[in-house]
Amino acid sequence: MSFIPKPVARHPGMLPNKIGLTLRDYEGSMSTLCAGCGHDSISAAIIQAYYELDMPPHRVAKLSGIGCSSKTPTYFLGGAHGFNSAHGRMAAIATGANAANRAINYIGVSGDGDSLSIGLGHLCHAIRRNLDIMYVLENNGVYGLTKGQFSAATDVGSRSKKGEANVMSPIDPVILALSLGIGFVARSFSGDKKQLVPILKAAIKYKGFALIDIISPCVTFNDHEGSTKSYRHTRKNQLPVLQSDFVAAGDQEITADYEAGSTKRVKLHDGGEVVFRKVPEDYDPHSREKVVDYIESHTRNGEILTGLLYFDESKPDMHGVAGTVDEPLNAVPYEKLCPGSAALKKMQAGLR
Amino acid sequence: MSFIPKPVARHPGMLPNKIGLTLRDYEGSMSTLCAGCGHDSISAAIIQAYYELDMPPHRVAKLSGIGCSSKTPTYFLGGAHGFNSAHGRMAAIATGANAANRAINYIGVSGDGDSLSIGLGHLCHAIRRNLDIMYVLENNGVYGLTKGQFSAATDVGSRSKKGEANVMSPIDPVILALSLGIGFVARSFSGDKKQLVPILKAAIKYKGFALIDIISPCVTFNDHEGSTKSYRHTRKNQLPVLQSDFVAAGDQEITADYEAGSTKRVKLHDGGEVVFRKVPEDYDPHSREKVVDYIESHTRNGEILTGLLYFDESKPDMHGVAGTVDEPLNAVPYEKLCPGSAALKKMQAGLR
Amino acid sequence: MSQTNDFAIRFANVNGTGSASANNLILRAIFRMGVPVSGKNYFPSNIQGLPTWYEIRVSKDGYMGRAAAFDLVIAMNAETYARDVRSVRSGGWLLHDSTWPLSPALKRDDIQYLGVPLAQLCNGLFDTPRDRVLMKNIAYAGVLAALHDIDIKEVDRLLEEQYAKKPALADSNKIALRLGHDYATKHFRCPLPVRLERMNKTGEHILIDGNSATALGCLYAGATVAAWYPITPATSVMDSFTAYCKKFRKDPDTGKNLFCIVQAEDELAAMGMVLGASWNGARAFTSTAGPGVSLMQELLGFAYYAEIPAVLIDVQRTGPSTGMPTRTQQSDILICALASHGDTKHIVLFPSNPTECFELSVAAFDLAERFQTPVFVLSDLDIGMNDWMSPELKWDDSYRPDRGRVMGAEEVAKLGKKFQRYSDEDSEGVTSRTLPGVDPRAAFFTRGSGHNKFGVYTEIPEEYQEVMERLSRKHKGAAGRVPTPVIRRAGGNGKSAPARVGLVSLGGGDAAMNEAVDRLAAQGLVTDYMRVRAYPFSPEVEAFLAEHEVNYVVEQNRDGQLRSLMLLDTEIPKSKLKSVPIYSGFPLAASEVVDAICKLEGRDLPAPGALANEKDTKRLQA
Amino acid sequence: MSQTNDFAIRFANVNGTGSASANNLILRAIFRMGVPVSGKNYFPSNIQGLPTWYEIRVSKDGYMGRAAAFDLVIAMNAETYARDVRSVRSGGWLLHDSTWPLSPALKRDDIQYLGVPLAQLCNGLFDTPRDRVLMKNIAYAGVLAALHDIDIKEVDRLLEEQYAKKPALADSNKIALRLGHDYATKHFRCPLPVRLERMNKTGEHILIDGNSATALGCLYAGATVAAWYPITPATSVMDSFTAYCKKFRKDPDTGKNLFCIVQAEDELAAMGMVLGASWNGARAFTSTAGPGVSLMQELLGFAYYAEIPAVLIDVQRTGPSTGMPTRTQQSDILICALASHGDTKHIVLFPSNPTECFELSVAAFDLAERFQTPVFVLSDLDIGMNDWMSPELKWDDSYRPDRGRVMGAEEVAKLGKKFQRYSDEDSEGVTSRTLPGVDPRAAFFTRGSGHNKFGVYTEIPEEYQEVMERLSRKHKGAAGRVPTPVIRRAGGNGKSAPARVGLVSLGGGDAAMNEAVDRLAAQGLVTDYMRVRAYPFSPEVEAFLAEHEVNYVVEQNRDGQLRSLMLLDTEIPKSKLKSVPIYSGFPLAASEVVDAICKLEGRDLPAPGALANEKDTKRLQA
Ligand SMILES: Cc1ncc(C[n+]2csc(CCOP(=O)(O)OP(=O)(O)O)c2C)c(N)n1
Ligand SMILES: Cc1ncc(C[n+]2csc(CCOP(=O)(O)OP(=O)(O)O)c2C)c(N)n1
Ligand code: SF4
Ligand code: SF4
Ligand SMILES: [Mg+2]
Ligand SMILES: [Mg+2]
Repeated sequence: MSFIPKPVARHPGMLPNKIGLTLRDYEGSMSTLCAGCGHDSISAAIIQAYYELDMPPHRVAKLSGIGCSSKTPTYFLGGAHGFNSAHGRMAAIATGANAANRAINYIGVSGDGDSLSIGLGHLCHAIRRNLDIMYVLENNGVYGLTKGQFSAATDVGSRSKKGEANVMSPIDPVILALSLGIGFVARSFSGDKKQLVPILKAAIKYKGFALIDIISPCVTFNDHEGSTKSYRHTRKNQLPVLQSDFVAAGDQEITADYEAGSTKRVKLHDGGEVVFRKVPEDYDPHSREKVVDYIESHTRNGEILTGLLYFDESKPDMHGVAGTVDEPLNAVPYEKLCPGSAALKKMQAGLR
Repeated sequence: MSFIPKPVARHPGMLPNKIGLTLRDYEGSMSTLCAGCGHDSISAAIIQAYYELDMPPHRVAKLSGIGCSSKTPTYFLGGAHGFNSAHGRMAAIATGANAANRAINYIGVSGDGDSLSIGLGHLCHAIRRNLDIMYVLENNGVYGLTKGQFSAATDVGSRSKKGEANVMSPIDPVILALSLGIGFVARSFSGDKKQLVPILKAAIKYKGFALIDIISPCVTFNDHEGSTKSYRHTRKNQLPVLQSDFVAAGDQEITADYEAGSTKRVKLHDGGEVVFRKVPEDYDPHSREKVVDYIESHTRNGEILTGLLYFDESKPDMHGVAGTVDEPLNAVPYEKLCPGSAALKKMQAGLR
Repeated sequence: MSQTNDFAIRFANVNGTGSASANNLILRAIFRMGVPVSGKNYFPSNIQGLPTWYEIRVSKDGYMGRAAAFDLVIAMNAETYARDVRSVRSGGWLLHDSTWPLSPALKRDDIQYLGVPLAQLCNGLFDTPRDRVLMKNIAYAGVLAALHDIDIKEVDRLLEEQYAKKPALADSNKIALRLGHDYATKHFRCPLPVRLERMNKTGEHILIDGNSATALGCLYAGATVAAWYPITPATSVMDSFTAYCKKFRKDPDTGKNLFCIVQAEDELAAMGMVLGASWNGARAFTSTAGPGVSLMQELLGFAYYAEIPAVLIDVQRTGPSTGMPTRTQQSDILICALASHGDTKHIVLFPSNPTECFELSVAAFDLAERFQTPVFVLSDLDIGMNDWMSPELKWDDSYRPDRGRVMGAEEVAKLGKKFQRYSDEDSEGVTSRTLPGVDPRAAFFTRGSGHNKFGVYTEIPEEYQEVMERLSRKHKGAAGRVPTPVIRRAGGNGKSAPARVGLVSLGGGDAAMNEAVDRLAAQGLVTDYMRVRAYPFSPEVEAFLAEHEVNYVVEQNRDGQLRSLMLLDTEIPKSKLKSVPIYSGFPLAASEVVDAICKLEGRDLPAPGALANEKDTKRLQA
Repeated sequence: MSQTNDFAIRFANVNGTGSASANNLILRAIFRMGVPVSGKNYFPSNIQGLPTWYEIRVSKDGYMGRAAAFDLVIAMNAETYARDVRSVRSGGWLLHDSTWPLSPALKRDDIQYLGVPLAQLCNGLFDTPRDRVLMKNIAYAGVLAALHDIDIKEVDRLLEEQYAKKPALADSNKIALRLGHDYATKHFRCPLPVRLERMNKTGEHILIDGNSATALGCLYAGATVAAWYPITPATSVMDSFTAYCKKFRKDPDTGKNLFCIVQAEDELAAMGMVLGASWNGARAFTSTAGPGVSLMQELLGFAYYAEIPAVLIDVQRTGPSTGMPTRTQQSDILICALASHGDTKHIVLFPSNPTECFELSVAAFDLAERFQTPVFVLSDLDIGMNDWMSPELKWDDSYRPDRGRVMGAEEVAKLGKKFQRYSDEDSEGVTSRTLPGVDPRAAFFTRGSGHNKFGVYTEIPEEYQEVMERLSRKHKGAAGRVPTPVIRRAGGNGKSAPARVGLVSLGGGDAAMNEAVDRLAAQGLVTDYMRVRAYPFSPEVEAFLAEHEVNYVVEQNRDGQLRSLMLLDTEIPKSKLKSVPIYSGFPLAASEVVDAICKLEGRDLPAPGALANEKDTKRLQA
């Protein structure tokens, strides 16, 4: 708790959603992050997304690693179970959680240190398994909680607060994920709630691993001149190439402001629809190679391409691949699990 | 030791090289791998490469993780120190070794399990650091030493000995490495010594991280019908698109069999030269994006593109980036390292 | 001296040559003749070409410990001839392939050489090199059948069962078998004095390895999620679990899996997955060996502190580090009992044979959920991968999992306030948990960071310590629920006075220990024997130790790890706890124990060779 | 009762508001007045907005332990007002910002309230919100200068030094300082009884934190490679090491680095890097905290078994798991001493203050190379991150690193045969090693798998055990080389008879322990005191324990981890070793020790408030 005013998402008088909850019911406890931290804006967007999707908070499980970013699950969805795990291990823990109960919704929150250094292996393998989760990577290009070391996401040439320039090639989680065969990958900016909320909604409803790399400036250690993850730099260089909307299953569509011809739409597994607005001529969010090329060419120019960059829901998720029963394993009655004494006796006849 | 005959590289009567050593002087103890294991052929190629480069064996340090592949450093360069480390940790250990002594040559040997599962994070970060090492990934698509589990390199659809088909997307170490900004990446086949030896030589002389992904069939657990890492399958689908030669600094070049026009040559830092023969029209081993596209399009067709696929020696290695002195740190006399009592006294004046 | 149904033989093979199935044939044939038998495999950490040994011990008295002397050795590996010749007991036999002459340097005067031209016989009959190698194995099985008077019909039946779907293969195997059998009958005086005779001591028994039994335990306990990373000697736990699940855990309606087994990217991930799944209310486990336990340390501390159930099967191998991956040891006791940084203590179970692998695995899940904490099952390579004769596994259909204190939606509703994770302590130090997805009022935050009894982050000393002290009480509380030690008193388990000397052991050493107790008694050293089955120690453990003037703690590690825990957790003075470390990497042999105890007791060592007929107490091992 | 030069004050701030530099000003000004002083910081595991406290203890007697009662509290955090008001000792003072009225609920009758309208004063003078917040801090420093009679010139000078390059800033700071000072002088009776008076007890001393001293130790020991992963409270070890290297380790000719510091991707990698570098002959180290130690377990076992030097600085924080990252504890003792699976034992050093952080870090490298094994330096957050008054660090220029038994090319040549890694055991159990790159005959294979004394892979029991037994001897051998305990006998360190009661402690608790010894003596309980400085224990440790009827082992963990090692490694009976666990997360305070010992001894507790003037023995801490 802090007495310095924080940007806590609070829209008083907000109307209840379809399940009778107001935005407030999607909030958590008060943030203890620095005033102005990008992570807080992301929490607000997450609150907004679940609220708009009319999801009961207790049907969501929130997992995270360790870091300022990983603290944020305390600040949203107070009605959901949370698991603030160990540094870098969230993807593995979420894999186990999902293995046990495929019926609830999973959100994983992590930082660039948590995901791209200590947790890199787990992240890559969770993508390979196509774990059904929305993985929110709150990327500030720095280790916030340990006070400002460079992370593996720091761009070459970006300067630390003390003025040192980073020299090592960064790991771009979007490119990495694409090389691992991911089906849903987006990049966004904590300061662009309009872009972010629909992406979150699509990611929540997506069946499989949905990675959202969100530039989320660290006001305390990485928001200065010379940093490429500052508010200024990101605002200046963000290129929101793909604007998408999410239309939930059964919802009325607001088609009003789409320019004809440039719209692409994809139906989700769950019935909802992603509507891409203003897709550039030479862009195809369904072609992995082209997406990679497109992103990299812009990255080379110092531009930060944002939006739902790649989408493909055709691959089965971890359970689809494994052939697990539809009902959550944690709810299967013991009687269905235990073969019983007769089977044991019979089986042992073969052990002589 | 084994009494079943093994393919141990032995060319009796071979002439001594420039430093007076015969091929035999580059051998190690007798292999204990299965007869016909691809890894043994790679060891033979490694022996050949160091022999041809006239390198004193004791100026090489051999490091590995755990696995059948990681055992092989015992079987070559008996005069070099070896470090058979822990599963997945070789890249990290090599980083420390190189930090301490930049003056000797490093070869790291690993398997697909060792590198792409438990050691994935270290591999990625060693690439980012541009550690000066030749990293030999002996890729059999399987965990050999633990008896045949699928690895992260197993292709979708490839079948285990028991007949099960793999369902998870593989990690292609070449694509992954390219996405991390690697400067030297090759793919080859243990059965193609002609292609492999020159690649190894170039990798040994390359300053920076040189990754060679070598398909190396496991005759015991992954050489059957239905496997995409069998001898048969690899022989059938290998597309040796880039044939390269390595001409050591000061050596006579044998230009005889190059077709005019299609040759590309690159000078190494060290004075040697890589000569690419028969480079396809649409291929440029210096353009990262194009290389990725080219590889992926062939991979999609089930073809295994081999050769020195990407080359760029412009990035400084770990020490170049860090600004370390040229002499190996382990050889700096203590007197140069200790600031002494006077400096301590002076410094403490500021602590009052 | 008759050695009917009481002898040991050793097979010296090259790994990767298919000898295992021939050796197993002999084992099973003996078993089917009703004679107690066990088989131990010594294999290299390699796939093909290195020496491997298999030992079969036939014991009418039911001793299952490792035999230390061999009556007959089957020398099929030229590379280890010298060693193998040496391993035959004086007066014993060496069976070798006489296709090639035996070097004179290998000649011993005190043993008999039985040469059979195995290769030559097989080369004549079989075409491919692979077949020749395989059939040579079956041929020596035939020779053994003749030498030891093993019922060849039993072997035939085993072959028929094995190749039920490939009768042609069964036939060619039978031919090879007869080849050896006939040669032996013709050339040697069969049977040898070391021979079989039908008994009826294997009824109601099975042959099984501990890892399969562990897997069955996990299956019957209702585990649905398993996460693992391959490692010797734990791999076959998961191989078996997978096989059993495929057989017993397909949803009858949909054919889909009532289980989810994940081959993780490493052991850190495997433990993470177990925690995620357990947190979510599934029974979940992992199986690993020492290196994996080292890698899981951080998350084990997390589970301890955040109070998440977890079952970890550690099939121990010889440490430290990579050590000898295919040799056995009991050297992960301390790292499991004290896993992770900070103040932590765990529950550890010590099965001693496949039956207990089965039973204690089930118990592990119950304890893990009851105490909301990791529970370790410390098996080892000897128990896990060798062939044990074991009483048939029994299952009580009335068993229902102890899920511990889990509140459902109604119970939370009844609270009338928001659920608090760590506040309603019971007499064992346990508090209630809830599962995700059940009810918004049930939500709480799981964290490895400092928290108070409400589960809320704290840095306030009293709040932090309150939880830590309860955790300590909880660990002590578990002492009342864990499996009690198995105690065998010289005077019977009645009220008689304790012996002067107590023997203490744990795990797979039990078979040899029981034999040692008998042998020591035969030599006049009366001992009581306690096998510890769990940490924290039940009160019975301390009581036993206190009763004896001296306790010899026999364990397969260098540093006396079990004894260390006893020093820390009981009031027994050090002088009463003597360490007997036997940690060669081989399973414990009774003679090692007898020798060590005699030495410590200042007694003469038993005369060599006198061992075989010293067995006058008859015990069938459970 | 005069409290001149003998009092404690506490600052209650909000973190991220820049209060640290104001608090530090006060600390240094007092130090410069020649009065012994120490400062302790209690900060949250968060970057901005949460409560943080800073405590300054002024002690003419040189006691550096945590103060348990506060004479004056500076309450600058509205959120913690209630707690802060409570923390003032009866008769003490509360300084608060009277810009806003204080809630009547916070009123106490037994303390005095000193209201200063700090915000109001500063808002009038400074423009930006940031400046206003910062200057408010300097203003309260001015108030304190007046209240405690701190020489304001000393503060001025400190400001001038700090802003040597920004004189304008120095000036505005001075203005803020005067603002507070003048207000206080005008409105309060200055100075208070709790006040300063110049002494000359800080000459030859410095103010330093343990992590800086550790970094200096590594620098002076000649470490060239460092690998680490950020973690509180170890991060500043590497920050300092980096800064010192930049200053002292630039090659004079080329300006290039005579060091290589790698920020690793995780702790597993960091330890791997240390091993690679040490194997290659560089002095290498890592610094981490508990979670990192857990993650390094596997490679620590590797280093133990393959015998590779390594230095690991563990700056302990409160466990288990993430625990309280910004609180102190001594709870990684067991995991360090026994790190990794299998039979392993390590060398662990326990510095108690910055001087020892410096000296024992150097010793750690010597021991690591001498014994070719990991050596742990167990510091903690209190030692590592707090401000200690410390005698100036001394360096002996004749020091040369003990590189242990490393053979060069000539020595290997003299062998006349291929070098064998583990065969030439010396009296301490150590064998020779060689470095890569030196000579082809020197080559050997480093492995974590079973090996014999030649360094060759083995699965043969005798060969394996031969090496294991030597490793055990080697660990025991280290007992003769590690730093001996520091013993303070009631009767002086001469030949007088030992006291009945022995006090035992380790690490950062030492400051409070020495104070407790004095206080207990003043109450009539005479004790001898031993501070253990290393594991394995030097013979002196056991001798001390044996001499005393009872030994109270005071340690900052729940489970008595040091005592556990004593139970395991000495012959001292349990009854003589009583555990005194004090593990709140705060540094040890003498009163906690006194209370606990009195309770255990069945004595009356000292009357509260009677503490301050019970200090009649005068000791300056080293
Ligand atoms: C095993 C382990 N190592 C190190 C730490 C210390 N640590 C805490 S957070 C953090 C990095 C956080 O960076 P990031 O994930 O980018 O999160 P941010 O704070 O920037 O949001 C580190 C290294 C830890 N908690 N555990
Ligand atoms: C920490 C740890 N986990 C597991 C193992 C067991 N293990 C040994 S080798 C291996 C996999 C080897 O696969 P790969 O690297 O592909 O080598 P290959 O044998 O196929 O050449 C595993 C899992 C181990 N030694 N250490
Ligand atoms: S330190 Fe940076 S990342 Fe952490 S809370 Fe503050 S602004 Fe956010
Ligand atoms: S198991 Fe496979 S990888 Fe291992 S040695 Fe045999 S063939 Fe090679
Ligand atoms: Mg970050
Ligand atoms: Mg492999």
